Amino acid sequence: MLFTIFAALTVAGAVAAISLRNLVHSVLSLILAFAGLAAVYLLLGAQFIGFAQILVYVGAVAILIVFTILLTRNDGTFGHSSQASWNLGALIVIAVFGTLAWAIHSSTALHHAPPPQPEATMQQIGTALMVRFALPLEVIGLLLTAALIGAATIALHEKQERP
Amino acid sequence: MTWIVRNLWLIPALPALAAGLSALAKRHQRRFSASLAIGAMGLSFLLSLCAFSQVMLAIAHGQASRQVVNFPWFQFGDQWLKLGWMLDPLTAIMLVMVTFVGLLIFIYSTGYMAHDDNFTRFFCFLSLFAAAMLGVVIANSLLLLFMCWELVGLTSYLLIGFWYHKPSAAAAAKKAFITTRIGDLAFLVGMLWLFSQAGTLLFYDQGAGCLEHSALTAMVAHLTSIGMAASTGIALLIFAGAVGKSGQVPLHVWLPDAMEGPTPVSALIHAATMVAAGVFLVARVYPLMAAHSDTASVITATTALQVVTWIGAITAVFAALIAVAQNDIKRILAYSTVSQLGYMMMGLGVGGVAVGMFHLITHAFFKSLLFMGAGSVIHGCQEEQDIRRMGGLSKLMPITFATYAVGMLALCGFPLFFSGFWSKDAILHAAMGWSISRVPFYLGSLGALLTAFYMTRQVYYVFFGTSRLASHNEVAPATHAPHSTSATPHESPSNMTVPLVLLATCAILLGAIGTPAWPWFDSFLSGESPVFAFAGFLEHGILPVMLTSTLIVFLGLALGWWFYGRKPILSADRPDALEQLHPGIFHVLQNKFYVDELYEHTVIRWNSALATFSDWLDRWVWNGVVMSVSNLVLGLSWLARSTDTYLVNTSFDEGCHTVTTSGKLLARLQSGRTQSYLRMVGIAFAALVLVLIWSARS
Amino acid sequence: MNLTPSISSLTVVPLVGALAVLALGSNRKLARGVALAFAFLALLVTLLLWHHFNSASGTLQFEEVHAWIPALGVQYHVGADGLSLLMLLLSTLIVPMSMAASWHIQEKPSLYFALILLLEAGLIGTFTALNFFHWFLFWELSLIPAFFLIRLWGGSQRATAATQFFLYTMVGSVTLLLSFLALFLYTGIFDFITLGELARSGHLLQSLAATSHGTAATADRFALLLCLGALLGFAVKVPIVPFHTWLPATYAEAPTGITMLLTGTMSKMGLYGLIRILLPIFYLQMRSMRTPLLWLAVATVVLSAYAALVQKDLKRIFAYSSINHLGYCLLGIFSILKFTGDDPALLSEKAAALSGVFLQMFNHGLTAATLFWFVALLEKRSGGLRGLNDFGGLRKVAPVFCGLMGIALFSSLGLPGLNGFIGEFLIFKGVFPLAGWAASLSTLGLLLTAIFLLGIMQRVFAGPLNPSFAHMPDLTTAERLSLFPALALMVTLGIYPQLVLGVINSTVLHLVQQIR
Amino acid sequence: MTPLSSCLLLSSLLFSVGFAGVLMRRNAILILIGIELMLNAANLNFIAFWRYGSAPEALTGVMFVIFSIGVAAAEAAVGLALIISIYRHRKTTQIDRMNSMRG
Repeated sequence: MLFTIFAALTVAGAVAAISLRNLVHSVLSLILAFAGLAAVYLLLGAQFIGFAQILVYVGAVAILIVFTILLTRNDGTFGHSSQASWNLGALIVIAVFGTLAWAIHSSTALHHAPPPQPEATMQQIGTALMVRFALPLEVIGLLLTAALIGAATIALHEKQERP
Repeated sequence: MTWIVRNLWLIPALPALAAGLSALAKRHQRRFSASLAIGAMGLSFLLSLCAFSQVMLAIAHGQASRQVVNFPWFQFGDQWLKLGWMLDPLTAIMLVMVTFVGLLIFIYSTGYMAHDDNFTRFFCFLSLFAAAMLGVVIANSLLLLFMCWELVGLTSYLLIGFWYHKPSAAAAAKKAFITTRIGDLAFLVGMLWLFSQAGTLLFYDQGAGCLEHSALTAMVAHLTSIGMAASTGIALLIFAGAVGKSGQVPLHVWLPDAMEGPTPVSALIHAATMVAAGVFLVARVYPLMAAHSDTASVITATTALQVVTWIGAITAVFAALIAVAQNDIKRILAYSTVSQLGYMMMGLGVGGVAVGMFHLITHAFFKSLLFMGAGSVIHGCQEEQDIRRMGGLSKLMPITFATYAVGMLALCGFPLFFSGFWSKDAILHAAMGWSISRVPFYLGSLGALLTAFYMTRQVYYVFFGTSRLASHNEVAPATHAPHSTSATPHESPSNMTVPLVLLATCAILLGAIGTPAWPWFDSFLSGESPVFAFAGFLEHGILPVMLTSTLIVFLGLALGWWFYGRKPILSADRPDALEQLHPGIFHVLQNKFYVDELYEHTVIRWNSALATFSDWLDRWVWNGVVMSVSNLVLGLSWLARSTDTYLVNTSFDEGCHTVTTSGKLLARLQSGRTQSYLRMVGIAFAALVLVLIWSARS
Repeated sequence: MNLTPSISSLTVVPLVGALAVLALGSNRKLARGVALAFAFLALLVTLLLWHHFNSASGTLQFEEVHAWIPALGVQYHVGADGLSLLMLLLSTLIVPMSMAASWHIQEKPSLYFALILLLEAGLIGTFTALNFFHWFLFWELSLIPAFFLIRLWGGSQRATAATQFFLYTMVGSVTLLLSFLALFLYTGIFDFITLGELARSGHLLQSLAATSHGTAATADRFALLLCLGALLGFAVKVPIVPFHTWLPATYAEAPTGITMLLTGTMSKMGLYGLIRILLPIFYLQMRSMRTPLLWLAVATVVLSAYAALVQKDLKRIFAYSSINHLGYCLLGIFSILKFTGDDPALLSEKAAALSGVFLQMFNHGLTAATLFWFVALLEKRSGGLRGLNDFGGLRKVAPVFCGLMGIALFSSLGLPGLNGFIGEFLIFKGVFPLAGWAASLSTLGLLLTAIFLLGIMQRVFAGPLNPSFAHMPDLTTAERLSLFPALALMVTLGIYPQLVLGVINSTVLHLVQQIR
Repeated sequence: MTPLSSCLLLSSLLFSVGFAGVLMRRNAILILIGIELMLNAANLNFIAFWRYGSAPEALTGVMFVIFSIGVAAAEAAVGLALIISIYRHRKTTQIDRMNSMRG
């Protein structure tokens, strides 16, 4: 029951995020969707992920998007694609969803009883990160650093090269 | 083995060394080059005397007169090819003759060639020639002999063409080399045959040499497919080499032309030594020539020796006839040389080694004397060689005249006091007793008559009467050197006359070693001690032959006097006395029996026709086949190209067009808009999932 | 210290040299200097090999075997016996000479010298390889630089000449390749030595008969066909009349330095192939064709000499003279095919003929290359003229030139005391008892050689001086010095042939034992 | 309907909504939002399979999601920086004007 409420919340937020005309409203709806998803994670027993979801997406990504919107404010041209391309897009999206839903529906592998709640304590996650996934951790750290520097470099106001 | 035998190689090596050193000399180092050549030759002469005395001593002590030194040269297969040298009476006498005559001619050349630009080169070639000739003499291997023989031919070529700027000299040099090479190739084949028969080319090798008994017996017994003994075939082929080198008929044509060379060269090479090498070769391989089976009941002359005799006899008369009608002083002597070489061959054929060789030695002295005298005359007359334009020189050049007269009388065989008499007499005597036929004797006698006649003619033309040189110069001063108008003929310098005198002395004295009373030469060659006995004159047939030949000589001299000496010859342009007598015959003789023309129209023309044919074959037949094949290929490729152009290319162009069109269509997809790409991804994703599910189902 | 070099290292030297010359770029002086240095290095390595060669043994030495493509029976198998060594020495000797003759080349010098070095690598490989596969690789490798050298630096007709050269040799190569592929299909062997052993033991014919399901007779016929195919490849290269028409045109049109290489070394590839490959493997088939082959050899000797008589271009004369000289080698090779059994006397004649062939190959390479060198020097002075009648009386202005060229001419003529004589004598000595008629007919070639070579001396050196050459310079000191080794070698070999014969003798005996 | 399949259904809905945003909106920022939604849908799948999968104690799904979040954060940062940069040059964030790569 709880799952259905949160799921509906999430989908509603997502739909609002992509369909609203005002970008700031879109971001607010996006935050709603992220929060709903975090709640779903908590329901599924992944507390750490749920909190990470809130911290990263709601706390960082959404704020970043807001900043971007503010920086590109005076664009003035909002709105959807042309009618034809909109129709085509909608058709494709429906097809994709249809196939996915049909696949889930027709799958036989999913019909077994849910196993007991697994343990995913912070300590276990920390141990796994530091022992088994130490190298990917290092790599993702490196990637984040590179992305940080790269983003800063790209977004920096360029100097006039030729006077 | 004595020191001189072990070091016999020094005799040719010294002149070779001198040749090498003077080849490096600069053009102006004339004195160095000449003294080097003469010094080396002098040393060789001394060594030759040593060798000669060594042989004399050995004979006197009754030891073996032949000593050989053999050494390995190179290996092929499982055997070594050996070369070697030897010292025997034949070698010894030839060594002394060659080095002595050579030395005198070298000295003479310093005077004769004094004004030539290429003086050093001349002495280089002369030394090389001497080295090669001495190599021929000492060789104990047919191969070594052949190699030196070819080198002799090379130096002869170089020296005939010494005045290379004259086209006639260059042509004569080439002619000489090639004509002798024809003979040499037969020689080469003979040598190969001998090698395959005897297994060795050493003449003497302690019983295993190719001239020793066992090899000769085998060769006589070995019959070829045409029924001739191998030894005969080999001997004839080797003799062909001698024919080429010694200017025998039919390969004599080069020798008169060779007179284009400087006169000392003619004296040394084309009179005294090289041309005699052919005679020497026959003498050297005489055991092979004379080899006959032991079983033959009647010992007659072998086929090889018969051929030698006939060729010699014919040459003797043939060349003497031509000599009668020549006007060039050197050409007369050249034909005389050919004729005398014929005598030597005949002597070898009918009488054996000693007879032929004796004439070779005496002839070497008096003929080189004559040539050098002729050189002196030419030198004195500003390079004039035509005897009709000489005359009256006996007073102007007394020493030359005196020595020339000695040489001429020796050549004619003037009785008793001149060496030529004795050697020619020995030949005639042997021919008289030849078992096959008397004809060679008659031919020889005729030759002697002609010799006396043409020599008298020449001497009258050159030395008697009045000088016709000046008158000629008045007639056509432009054709001859203008400076000679003021100069009169003069006597030559002492370095030219002294050798003449020495040679003249020898030409007289040498007769003493071969008289029937004291046949030293004969016994020396056969390795015995000579016995002195006047009884030698009384042997069967000797005195009649001597008388006959004396008569013949006097007849010849008298005829000469009759035609040319009775009335002084007044003008160079008047026809010859013989020409007046019978112009037709005279012209045939003057044109050398048209042998050159005959060769020109047969052998040489055939040869060039073959050459043209071969070139034609190359250009049109072989190349034609290739060209037609390639044309066929070209035709096929043209066909293929048409197919390509009209069939393949057209359809290909169509295909290309389609591709371009569809490419344009496809390019529309590539709009550059992200969203359109993503649409594609979406469709593909859906399709992929469907396909996967469907395939999992089925 | 062990200084024995390997054949592989010898092969690598010119390859590295070619790359180095190319890498150094277009500096003419640097390029030719480096190229010459590498050529000398190769010569040095060859001399070391020569020094370490055990002349008492007739078998292969310095052998190296590595698996290469085992599935195809392809090995890297190299080795050298006396013949290979002699040819290596000849090649490494001619290459520096050729470079010296093209010292002043103006167009793309680095490419030119690099191609020469590449050609040398091909030659070295050909003369040492013992496996058909990589032997053929090198055989073709030497063809490509030669083609480009002729095509890019040749005379006015170079395009035709290069194409003719390439096509002719390619056709030969193709039939050769087909023959050996067929042989490989039926035996599975590419190795020359093994194939030779199979042929001697009779297994070759057996396996041909067995695999082709034929009778012994068809196998014989098939083997003859294979033999002919291989023979054609070599016949073009040598060349044998009538497969020779490419040669005069090519020799005349190639730059003279390259003509030296073509005549000095590449023509030896054909003869080498005949001796190394065809004789041991196909001797039975060759023996059955002995008389026609001998006729071809005689025709090669005589017709080429006759053709030389009427040529007017010095290079064409020497080209025909080359054919003539190689004809004597053919005569020697074909004559030893005669069946002799164990008769020691005839075996000895065969050894003589084969020794003569080896010596003649070396001598001809040396002499012909030197003669073309002289033509190059003459061309340099005359501004490209080289007709027989363009000159006259050169002895007056250039006595040293004429004297030294005279030595080379007389060496070519076979004058005793110079190198040409011994080879020809040994060939004739061997051939005469084996095929007397062929030897006797071929002596005509010796006479004709004398006629046209002396004709050159008469027309070019003697006679009145042609006024347009009145100021022709004689040889410079540098030219004299660079010519000196070749001429010295001619005289040395003429007087002391044991220098070469001592090394090849065991090889000759070994080969003769194989072909009884 | 099992919990797993409902999770997957939610995930696919989320994905489709995000995809619709990407395809049907022209604003670059909205497209980025769509992408974030699609990523989240994927993350949800991981968690769901971890929760109902066969070996949850290995924590593989969790770990995957952690790294995925990291990558998504980096991607968002760079993507937004690019949008700002493009905006500076072209004065627009409309994606269909950015077609200079047209074939």
